[in-house]
Amino acid sequence: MLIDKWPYFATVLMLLIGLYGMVVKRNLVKKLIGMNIFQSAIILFFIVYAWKDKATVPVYDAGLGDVPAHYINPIPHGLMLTAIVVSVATTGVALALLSLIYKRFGTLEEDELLRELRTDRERG
Amino acid sequence: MIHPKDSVIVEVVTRFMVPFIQIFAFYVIFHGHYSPGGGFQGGALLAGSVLLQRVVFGKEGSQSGFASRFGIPFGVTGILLYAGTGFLAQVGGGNFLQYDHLPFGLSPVYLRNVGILLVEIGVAFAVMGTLVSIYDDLVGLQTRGPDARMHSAGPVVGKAVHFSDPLSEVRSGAVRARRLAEEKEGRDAD
Amino acid sequence: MGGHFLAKMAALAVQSGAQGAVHGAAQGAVHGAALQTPDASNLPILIVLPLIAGVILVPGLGLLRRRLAHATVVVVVLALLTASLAALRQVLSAGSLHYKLAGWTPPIGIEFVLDPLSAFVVLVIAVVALMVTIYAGSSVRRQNPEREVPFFAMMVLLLLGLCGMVMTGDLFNLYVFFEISSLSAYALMAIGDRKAPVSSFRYLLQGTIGASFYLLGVGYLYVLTGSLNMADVAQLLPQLTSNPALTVALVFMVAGLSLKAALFPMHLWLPDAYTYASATSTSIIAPLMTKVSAYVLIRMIYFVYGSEWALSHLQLGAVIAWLSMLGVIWGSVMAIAQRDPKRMLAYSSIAQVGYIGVGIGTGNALAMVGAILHIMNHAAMKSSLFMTCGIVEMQTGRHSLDGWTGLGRKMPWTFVGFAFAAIAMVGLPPTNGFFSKWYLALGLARAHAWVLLVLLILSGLLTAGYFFRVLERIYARVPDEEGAVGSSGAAVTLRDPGLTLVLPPLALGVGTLVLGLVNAWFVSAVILKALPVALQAQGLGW
Amino acid sequence: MARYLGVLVILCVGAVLVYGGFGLPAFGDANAPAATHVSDHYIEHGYHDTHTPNLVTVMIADYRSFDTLGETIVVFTAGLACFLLLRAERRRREDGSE
Amino acid sequence: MHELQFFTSTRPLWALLVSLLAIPLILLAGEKRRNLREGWTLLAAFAKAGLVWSMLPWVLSGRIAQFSLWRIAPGVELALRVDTLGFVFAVVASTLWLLTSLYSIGYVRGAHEHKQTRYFASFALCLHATIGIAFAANLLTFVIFFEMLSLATYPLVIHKETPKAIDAARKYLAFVLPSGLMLVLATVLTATIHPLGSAGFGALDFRAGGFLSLNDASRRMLQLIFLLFILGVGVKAALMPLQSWLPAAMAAPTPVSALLHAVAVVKAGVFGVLRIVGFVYGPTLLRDIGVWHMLAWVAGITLTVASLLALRQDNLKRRLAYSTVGHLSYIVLGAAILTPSGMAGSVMHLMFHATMKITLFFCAGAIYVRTHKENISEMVGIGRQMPVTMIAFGIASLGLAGVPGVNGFVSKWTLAVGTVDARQWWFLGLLVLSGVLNAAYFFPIVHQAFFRENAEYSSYGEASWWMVGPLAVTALMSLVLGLMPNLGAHAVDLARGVAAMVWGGGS
Repeated sequence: MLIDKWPYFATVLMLLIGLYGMVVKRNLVKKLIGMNIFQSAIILFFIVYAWKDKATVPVYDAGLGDVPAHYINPIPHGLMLTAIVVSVATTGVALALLSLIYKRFGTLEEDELLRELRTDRERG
Repeated sequence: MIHPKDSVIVEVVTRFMVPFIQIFAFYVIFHGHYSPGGGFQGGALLAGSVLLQRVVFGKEGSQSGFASRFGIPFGVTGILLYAGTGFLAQVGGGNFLQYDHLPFGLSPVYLRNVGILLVEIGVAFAVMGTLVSIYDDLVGLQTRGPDARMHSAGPVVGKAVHFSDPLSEVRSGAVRARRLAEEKEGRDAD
Repeated sequence: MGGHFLAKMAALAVQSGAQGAVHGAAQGAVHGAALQTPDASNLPILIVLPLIAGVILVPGLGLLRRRLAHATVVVVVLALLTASLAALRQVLSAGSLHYKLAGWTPPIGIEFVLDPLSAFVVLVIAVVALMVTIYAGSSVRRQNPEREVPFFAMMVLLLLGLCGMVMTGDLFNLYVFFEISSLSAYALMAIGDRKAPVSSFRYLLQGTIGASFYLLGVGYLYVLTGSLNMADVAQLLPQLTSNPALTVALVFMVAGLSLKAALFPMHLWLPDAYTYASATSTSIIAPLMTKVSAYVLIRMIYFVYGSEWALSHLQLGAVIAWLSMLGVIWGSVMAIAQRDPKRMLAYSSIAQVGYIGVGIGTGNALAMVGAILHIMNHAAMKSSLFMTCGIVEMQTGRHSLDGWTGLGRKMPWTFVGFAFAAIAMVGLPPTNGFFSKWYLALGLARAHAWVLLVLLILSGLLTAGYFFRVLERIYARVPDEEGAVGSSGAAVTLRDPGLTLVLPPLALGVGTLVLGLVNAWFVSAVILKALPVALQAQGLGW
Repeated sequence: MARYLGVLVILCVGAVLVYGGFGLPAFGDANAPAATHVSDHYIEHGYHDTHTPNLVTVMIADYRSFDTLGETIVVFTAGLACFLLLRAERRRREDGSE
Repeated sequence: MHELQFFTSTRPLWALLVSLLAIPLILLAGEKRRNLREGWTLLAAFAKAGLVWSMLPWVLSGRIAQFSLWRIAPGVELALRVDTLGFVFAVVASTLWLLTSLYSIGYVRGAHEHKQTRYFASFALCLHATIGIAFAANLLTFVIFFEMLSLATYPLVIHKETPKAIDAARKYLAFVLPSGLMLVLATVLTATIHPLGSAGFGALDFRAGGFLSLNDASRRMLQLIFLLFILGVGVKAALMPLQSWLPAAMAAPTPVSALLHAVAVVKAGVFGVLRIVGFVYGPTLLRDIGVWHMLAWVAGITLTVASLLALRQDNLKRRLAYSTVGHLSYIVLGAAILTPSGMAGSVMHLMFHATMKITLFFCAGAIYVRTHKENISEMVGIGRQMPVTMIAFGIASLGLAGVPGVNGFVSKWTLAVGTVDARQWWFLGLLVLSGVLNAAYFFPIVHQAFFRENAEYSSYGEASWWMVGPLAVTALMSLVLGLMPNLGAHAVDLARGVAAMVWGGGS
């Protein structure tokens, strides 16, 4: 009964890969890439459940009429369009932050940055 | 970025392609009613056409196409179009974004059709302007990259962060001196 | 009379909304239309319209002329305030309002729900926003003038996101607003100290995990119910309570939201972010961001899943309550160890959010009253405290508590609000801090959670541990006379800054006292109505 | 140390997700609630409401248009964020204020 | 005693608010116009005392004024009620505040204290809180003002801002805040087990004879709550082993020690004990759950040990502080043995000890301002130079030792009667013993002051009349009340009234 849900488990795997990148990798860019994979996985999760067997794209066709069984579910596609945009936006902000960080500290290795972060904030 | 006049072929091909990309973008926007597509996709394509110029002719060289200072205003215009449509519907006595109350004197069904078109155009505007402005901001800052000696991060970083070729700047000692000065200033400025 | 007053309110709000939505030719006509039909049923959208208008106007006008940005924000926030006051009034007199966006009835379309709870939280947001806006006018101009316009635009976006989160009745729409507020928060958090971008990036990563977990939960719920409307989902769920997927959805939502709400142990992003961000950003984000996330948590657990299932299932309630209490203790202990005032306040934020978590986890009427009341109370205290920190940094350029010695004499007015807020944090009567703990304690006693009760009471000591230390330093120590070095590098004279900087923290600080004295009104008039039906039936037992 | 903890957390997440998988409907099940409850309404009325064949467009731009407004604002937020973080930074460099 | 009747009046409210209203005026006057500032203080003090005294007839005729401001929490009003016990405390505090403000003017100017504005302001706030405690009609109101008092005293303790003062203040907080939390905890538990008011009484309203009963909760629960209550108020009442903040707090200026650490704060503690014993639990319930001897023994031990410790102090104020600790325990003991005359005795002692102890502190202050001497060993022969001061000192110490003729005797006698009624011979013994100890640590001071020569004092005279006046008045009070205990405030009637209320039920 699990085998008929294989796409779901594919997304789960992808999600875990992304999470691994975010949590374990020490380089901020790699973390960011992980984040993108992670978000894409969730997007795919939605898309997976938009699918109906023996149905076509949700573009109305006079021949098919308005029978729900003939079209796959449009909702997840719409939602994920928004979600994609959101992840794009997030990536944009993240890149802006990264370039700012790189300009100020000359590194994107988390360990070095944390060392910087822990030094006392007092500046006179 | 690639410096102007670096490659004639790239330049010519770009000049040739940009209009087509834009036409296709408009197609995607307006045909969003009938086939996959719509505001975001079209806007992205429009932005793409601009970014292609940015890459090929350099940031300064491509200002004539779409000046950086238009980015945010385009975004604002897009949202204005969208929210304005919604509010117009409200003025027409409906709820926010209730297109069938748009004061255009069409039948509700076509009003919705028009409303969808309007907001899609709004989205396209916003997306195009914003994406371009994001690119400009990122690149704009990158033109004064960090000092080469500070590349403690691995090659991935080098590739990932440098939207432009860092060496092209590290080459000139003047740039480098200015950069060092900025580093210092940057540190005590904040 | 009420209706008339309401009409005026609504008209005002519409007006300011209109300015944004169509400035130009149609404006006159719009005003006409808006003023003729000021309709109470429009109130839910009227809370968000001014902000959308602000999103358009602040950058629009700001790019024309810098100074206009702040003025616009003030107008927008005032409109928001009037709208939310009208909304609260309306809700209390005539009950909840549902606004069908695009005119489609849910679950087909998206709806805005204005019930006592959302009206209350929106009002809190509006008041804090007003105070911070007044404060920001000078502080941004002083700290980073070149960023004035985008900063204020970002502030409006943050408010839009928060209000949208509070108002919307649609799970996915909530996610969208969630991201609006988060993105603007990341950006605002990156302004300030040289290290701010680093902490902000960490915040971004963890915040995205939180939001995505929430989205994942929404996905599960959608797959299980086929609907995205909260009310609809809520009434579809009971058939599915045995389904493992529902449990997973609950777990992911709670995890994601408590990550955004910085509930222990998912607070890791918070201390650095609050410490290095500029005081202005912190004083608007710290009071609102975590609270609104906590509000969403309440929505999900109590209004979508239904508390009796959600809290009893997997002992989730007990888990939340205990972790939050650990957070209270851990946060307070860490706060005691800090030398940097902002960091101290950041840790105390973790502790204070913990109180809300305890209330949510305990889940009887009294505890929930405490939690909801604490959303308001802590918002008032915390933003006052952070604003004071900002003033000190601006006036003296000092980033360490050592620099605060004896400032009470040099800047008397600055620290009045701070003192009040600090006492409220400790939870001494008759400040509002006492009363939110009072209800929490009653709730815990009602639930026979004796250990938590004792811990709750004693946690006040830890708080006192760090706040009285600061107060003593401010008031009872001799100031060091050597010329302080300001952030600009020049020597500064220690004195109170201008009125616009002093007034907001003062008002909020004194507000803690007032809120404490009138808390019973809030509880009986607003919060009791805001509780989910199940808890309302349970009553306070007084 | 921290990274082992991270891996542990990830494994827990994975376990939870797999556990949740048991409760989900089968892939492509045309009778799953997701495929019936609201989406039916969109498919049945979408075209007749708007004369717009592309149901996804109908959904995002009409039924759930407020989401899309939010989406637009999100993009705009990102743009402003970059503006706030980078361009203002550069402007400060140029007029050398502060 | 007539049967009691309730009526609404705003006069308690004004008596409460008058000192609060004075604070902004005091702050506005500021350091520049100090005469105006002290003017406000005195005006407030007069008004307060006047208002409180004006309520005496009501109390004597058994009419109980009450006023409820607004609902502070669901089911609980922020309410004031002038019952006999509250009136006793209020009359003591307000009357002595009047004298103390006169005295402080002389003191702070004589000793050139800094930040006098803050000093007077917090003083007024303290009195506000004290009257609030006295008139609190229910537990929550009581708690609010109790905590407010703790907070308002902090600036006064830390006033000198010397490291010593700062440590003292920290110690003060370290004792008072936890106790406050205990009180809150106890209140929360009480509200939980007794959520609903009964027959015209709110949920937590004080009620003569107590409002808790065995069917509210299990015996163990009630015992626990009682313990928490005693921990809560016991710190201010300086019960051992929680007393050590009091001697430390003597770092404060003398008027503060005089009013707050002999009258307002510490008496607020014992007042709390009386409230809880008589008006929350009630004698019957306490006898049922049988925690009263615990309290009684703590008090008994405290009053003995404190007197012994007092013997070892050379610093005059510290010795007075320990004597205070001892005498507070008299009051607690009187309440704890659960007999009418015991209760009456403690109420009387609450009033009389105040007059005597404040006299002693005034004297200490006068001596300090005049000679900057704080240690007893240095005060040899001082009586020759400051006769009025030392005579007053003598009278007061006689009273505390329980010599007939001074009011201390009356209250102690009643207490003793109470122990006899309760057949508690041990406690009777302890009372007598500590009386002797009192004599042992006071008389040497007086003796060496008068009957031993010392050259170095030839230069000094009396302190300014701002200071000598008040202390003479208080000493005189003690004397007159010793001869005619019922004069003025009808101390005896009031005390018996309280006992009658608690035992006779009544309100």
